[in-house]
Amino acid sequence: MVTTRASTKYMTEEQAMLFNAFDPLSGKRLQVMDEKGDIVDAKWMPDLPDSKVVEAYKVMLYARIADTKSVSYQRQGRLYTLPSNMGQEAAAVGSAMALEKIDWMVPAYRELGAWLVKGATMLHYFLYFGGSEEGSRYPEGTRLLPVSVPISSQLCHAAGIAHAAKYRGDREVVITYFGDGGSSQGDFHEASNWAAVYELPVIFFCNNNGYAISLRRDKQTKSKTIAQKAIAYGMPGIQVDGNDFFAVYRATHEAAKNARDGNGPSLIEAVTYRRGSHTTSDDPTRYRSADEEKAWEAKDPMIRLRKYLEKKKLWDEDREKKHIEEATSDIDRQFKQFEATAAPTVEDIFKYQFDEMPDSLKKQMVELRNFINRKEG
Amino acid sequence: MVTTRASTKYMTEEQAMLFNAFDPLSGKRLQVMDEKGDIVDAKWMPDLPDSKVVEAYKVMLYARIADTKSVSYQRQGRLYTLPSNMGQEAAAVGSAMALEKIDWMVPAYRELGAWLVKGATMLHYFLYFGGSEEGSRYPEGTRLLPVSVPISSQLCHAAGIAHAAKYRGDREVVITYFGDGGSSQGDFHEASNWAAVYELPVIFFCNNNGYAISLRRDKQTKSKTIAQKAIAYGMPGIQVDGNDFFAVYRATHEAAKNARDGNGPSLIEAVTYRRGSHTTSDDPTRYRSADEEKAWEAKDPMIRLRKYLEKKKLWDEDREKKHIEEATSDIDRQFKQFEATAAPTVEDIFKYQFDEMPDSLKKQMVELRNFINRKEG
Amino acid sequence: MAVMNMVQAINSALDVKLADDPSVIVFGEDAGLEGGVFRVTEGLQQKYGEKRVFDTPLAESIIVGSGVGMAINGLRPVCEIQFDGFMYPAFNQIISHAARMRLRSRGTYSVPMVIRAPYGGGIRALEHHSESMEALYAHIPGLKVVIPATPYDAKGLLISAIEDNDPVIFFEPKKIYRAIKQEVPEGEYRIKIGKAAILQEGDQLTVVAYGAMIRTVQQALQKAKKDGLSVELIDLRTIYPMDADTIINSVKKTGRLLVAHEAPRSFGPAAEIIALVNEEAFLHLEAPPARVTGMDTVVPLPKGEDLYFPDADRVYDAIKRTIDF
Amino acid sequence: MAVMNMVQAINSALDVKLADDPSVIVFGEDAGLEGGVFRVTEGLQQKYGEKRVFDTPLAESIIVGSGVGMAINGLRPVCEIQFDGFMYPAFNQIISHAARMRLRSRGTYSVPMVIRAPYGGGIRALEHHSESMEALYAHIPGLKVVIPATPYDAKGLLISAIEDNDPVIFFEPKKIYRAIKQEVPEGEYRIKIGKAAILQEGDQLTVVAYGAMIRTVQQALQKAKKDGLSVELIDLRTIYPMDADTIINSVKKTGRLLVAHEAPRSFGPAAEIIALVNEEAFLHLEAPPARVTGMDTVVPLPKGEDLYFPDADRVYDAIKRTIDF
Ligand SMILES: Cc1ncc(C[n+]2csc(CCOP(=O)(O)OP(=O)(O)O)c2C)c(N)n1
Ligand SMILES: Cc1ncc(C[n+]2csc(CCOP(=O)(O)OP(=O)(O)O)c2C)c(N)n1
Ligand SMILES: [Mg+2]
Ligand SMILES: [Mg+2]
Repeated sequence: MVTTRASTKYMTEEQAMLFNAFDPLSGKRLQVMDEKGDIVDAKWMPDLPDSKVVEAYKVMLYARIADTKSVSYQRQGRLYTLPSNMGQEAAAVGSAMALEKIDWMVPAYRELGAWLVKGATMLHYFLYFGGSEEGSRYPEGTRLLPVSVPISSQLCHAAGIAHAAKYRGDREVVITYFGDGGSSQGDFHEASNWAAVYELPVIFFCNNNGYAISLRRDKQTKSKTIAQKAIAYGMPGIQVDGNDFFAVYRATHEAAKNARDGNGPSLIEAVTYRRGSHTTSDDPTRYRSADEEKAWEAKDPMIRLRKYLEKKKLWDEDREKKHIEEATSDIDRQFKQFEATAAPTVEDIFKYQFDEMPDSLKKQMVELRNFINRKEG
Repeated sequence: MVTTRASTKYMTEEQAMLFNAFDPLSGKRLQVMDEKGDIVDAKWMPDLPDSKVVEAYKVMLYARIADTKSVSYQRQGRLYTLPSNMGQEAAAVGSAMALEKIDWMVPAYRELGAWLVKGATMLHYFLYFGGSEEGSRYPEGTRLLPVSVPISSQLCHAAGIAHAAKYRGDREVVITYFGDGGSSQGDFHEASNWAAVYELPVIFFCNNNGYAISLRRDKQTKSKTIAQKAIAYGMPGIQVDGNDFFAVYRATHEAAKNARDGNGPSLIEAVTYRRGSHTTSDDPTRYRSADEEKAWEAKDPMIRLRKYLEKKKLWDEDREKKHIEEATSDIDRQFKQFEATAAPTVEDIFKYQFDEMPDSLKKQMVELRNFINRKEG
Repeated sequence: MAVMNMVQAINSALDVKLADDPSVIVFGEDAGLEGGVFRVTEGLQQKYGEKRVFDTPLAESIIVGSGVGMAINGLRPVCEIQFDGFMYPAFNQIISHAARMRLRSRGTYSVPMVIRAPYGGGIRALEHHSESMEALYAHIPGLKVVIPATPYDAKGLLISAIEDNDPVIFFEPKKIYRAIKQEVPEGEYRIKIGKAAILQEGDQLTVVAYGAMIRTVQQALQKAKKDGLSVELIDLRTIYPMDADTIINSVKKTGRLLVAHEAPRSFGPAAEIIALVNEEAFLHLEAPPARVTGMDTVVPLPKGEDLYFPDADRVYDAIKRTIDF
Repeated sequence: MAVMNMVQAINSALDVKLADDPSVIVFGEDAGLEGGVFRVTEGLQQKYGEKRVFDTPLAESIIVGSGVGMAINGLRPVCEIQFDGFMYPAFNQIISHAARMRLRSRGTYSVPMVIRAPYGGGIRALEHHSESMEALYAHIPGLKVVIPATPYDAKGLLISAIEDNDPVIFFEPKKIYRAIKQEVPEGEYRIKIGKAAILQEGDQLTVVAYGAMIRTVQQALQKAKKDGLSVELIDLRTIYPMDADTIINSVKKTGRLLVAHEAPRSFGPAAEIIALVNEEAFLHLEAPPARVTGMDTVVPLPKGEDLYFPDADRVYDAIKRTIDF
């Protein structure tokens, strides 16, 4: 049965079932696979071929390795400040894999696995966190937006992209990411309301990783869940186990289908944990306990998906080793490529500000060049 | 029983009963008195002496007369653009009367009756809408803030005022007003969340009058009620008949008690209707039908409170006439006083910008004076 | 040609572009059904339908922010902010995204959006309805800022703004929305963004102004003419990017500069113009460049506003004093 | 006296005022428990408790907006915005309320609030962490804008800002947060807001700068000294209200002016200083006043930032050219 609070009116029976079965006010959370890798709620197990699941695991593992390497490159001074995605790979990869190629992804900054699925490479990542705008020059048609730093501001762009899609009658769906902290921003509210009013194909995907830098989730907002905030907009909301690849995939898949069918936006809260520091400039020991970190280590999304695959004989230690090797060499190769990239020129500073460079900018560019010439000459 | 969605944990049984009995998701709306002036839900009838109810009616009538006169003064060019409060008197006066003198009121711009209860006079009103900042110079201790024009921005100030009160351990409560349109602003979201997180004594009072200028409420947001938006913040919310003085009073009274007892904020949605135009610059015939206006005329808050009083022999045609006369002459007297007010001086422009006028401003002031002297001399 | 006031001319520009380009959409608070509080978009929803011309919830950040998204996904959004005083809730979207998306993405994404807003003082309005804060936007890298002074310019500039591949803040001087009528072509024409207009030639003083201030200056110039003073009047039209050449060439000729605007003086547009002229025409300056501007205070409510805004007398006084230096 | 860097000096100012005045409260994102991302508020929550020094939800508009309310109800809020690039969501509260409440209410209510934010470039940071947008605030009537250049000044100015009865935007140049150490008194002292400091006397050229740019200019001046050039250096310290007299008197002496800042050039602070000098010392100017500034573009990500920000060489080059004019 469809409850009155969310506009689930156009949903198929099955979709409405998922969102209603996990009504945020009921205190329920969608979990398909438990920490041991066992399927505990087969009803909501997504219909995925084994090969897809293996592929998901591989991307997650790749992202984990890339993340770990990046953090250590940063420590060596070879990259600048960057936000680790460790522990959130299921939420990133599970949600991204549930989308189609025509769909748009509007990121925050902590979804490396999702970007990789969408078509970004580690070269992009290294360039970006290595301090170059070239890292956001994705190939035409990638439909992945650059990192958005001002918290939750990107949710508005997602609504706008979806608006344009709906205006043209295109089938594309937009997913946008934000954090538990991001749920406090006015832009979360305005974008959610707008998307609901115009019934836009948007998935608001909240990575609730327990902290906004040092602030615990329970001090961020008094609402028991982030998911229940959907009620304010008359849209469906659901809380899922964000470390459970299958739960994330299924919820995103339903939300995408729902959006594609013209039923408007939905809100997914993926409960996860940032296992690393906020960014490489952060020291989590100031605000959380080793015990807490330990407890979440056991819930790591990699562990449970690997266990699942191993139980199904789809994965083993050899394959793990081999994939680690391959991933490592691929990442290394791209890092070398990054380090060999030329520094930006004077022209690079100016030429992307406007489509046509105004005279005032040309003057400043010439002035800067002249100065450099004077200095060098 | 207390539901899980709002933090009603510290509420008394009775308070929790009101907010739970009218759970916004249940589709219920608090109405104590119907359109005929009959008490239809005695259980929630506030415990008010008859004299108080008569007083309330008198203020409402005064506000209605003042409003009507102001609109016609505006039409004569003797006041500038102003927003009519006609039809919303029960929401304004009912909510304001439920507060104590120590409480703060943080208005939007359409709550004339509430301001009068709080201690503003029509002279303030005429000065303000007659184009002078002197209209916001309320007597020390009035605890009424000036009109806030940028929609919903004032909700943040209410949270801050309440924060200071709680910090000092004072008993004061803060009420703040906004419209159905105002519920879409980011500041509504941020202020509600903040007040809930710090459990601040704030009453967020939404005058849902069906329109934001020309935009109908159902196009403003997809949520069935504004009240249910409280769920997003883990605070209690309730929808009341905003044209029913008793319902408004009772809900505000409970919310104030709740806040004063240290239980934090709540959200009240008063369903009402702006019977006049948005402002004197607006033409409602462009966006709503005469039939609709007619239907709401029958629900006018003045009519039903008068009927109630007449049935209880507390009011009659003579008293009505007498009060109209008294109010009219009082308003006229203040309007004359307003029209006799001196124009602002050069110094007035400058001296309130900072506590101490910086040299740069002094120079501009002298320059302006010199110019005027040159011109006149 | 039809005779139009500025409201009609802007409406006509929107009409032309809506008809011409299906990627143009128009929206804002009350901009649809009722055609905007100043009726600038009147009749457009009726003509082009609710998908292309629509009302929005009361929320400026998402109005601009969704515009950024629409632009990224191929549209040319023209959004209306009901008054310039209500752009601030959208400030983050303007400065952090609209102005940066092209540069940030190395040109992969761009934001061909116009943000229109009634602007400036002089209509005896409530608080926040009378300010002139164009300098805030002109200082932000990545934005263009346009302020027309006539119906003809308004239409030609708005068409250019909609066709521009970058975000344009389009401020419409509300004081002269209906004050000036002019012959305006019904079809399409363009006025180049970034190009000032010399409205009157002269050789004793260069006056630079824009928006509603142009009329005020013109009144002052009538008086100056009677005094036999020869003044050159430049209508800036675009605040950023500024047409430095036109100003500098004029000052090289006249040797004197006066800038008039409603905006507060300190850190205002006049300062930039004076600095530019110092850099490029220093040796030509025969008198200190002067500013006639609003004050460094909040614009007073209507009863005080005549004291605040520069009027023709104040401009005339400054003209005299600069020439007499 | 203790030796402190700027982070410690600011912490000390907060400590002094928290101890001294129970109406002072300190809050911001991560400003409580962990003492801020730059550790500026480190130890204060532990010392003064969670009611006086606290973490907030991630929402700048309500951080500033609730500060306005707190100030109206008798407190002296000192709020931290995590980076100056994140002040824009609060822009409406700043321009529409903090800056206006006193004037609007004819002095009935006022907003004695300080908004602190790490400011400026040069730390090789992510996007939005390197800008210098002080001109936006300096142009808004009703705000004071302070930018210290040394630990000693930072403490004295912040104490004055907290005691000021009007809102103060207090920008802390993050590049020099830990770069300079200095003897700083542990107790309370004040530096007047609105007063510039002459850091070095000279008679051939006046250089005006502030914040982290002071150090850059000082490096350039070492070189200039070797060349035998005599340059006067003014640290503005307060951007608004500006200490015009100190600048003007200096230029009257030197006849030449150079302004250096990280902010984009057009409509930036240097323009205002040049305009002021034109108005008050026109006849003393012997060369065109010059600007060494950031570009009219978004600050590049770290790999490009050295090209963007003026360094000592660029300042030196401008000094030479202005003196040689
Ligand atoms: C508007 C804005 N304010 C502050 C910041 C600084 N900041 C960067 S990340 C962050 C915390 C974000 O927390 P959350 O939304 O939970 O995402 P998470 O980092 O946990 O993934 C803050 C405060 C910012 N980037 N933007
Ligand atoms: C931030 C902002 N945007 C736009 C406006 C212009 N405006 C004034 S009143 C209004 C409609 C308000 O509607 P609602 O909140 O329902 O209150 P009502 O006027 O119906 O009482 C609008 C859009 C404003 N004052 N502030
Ligand atoms: Mg988080
Ligand atoms: Mg309304």
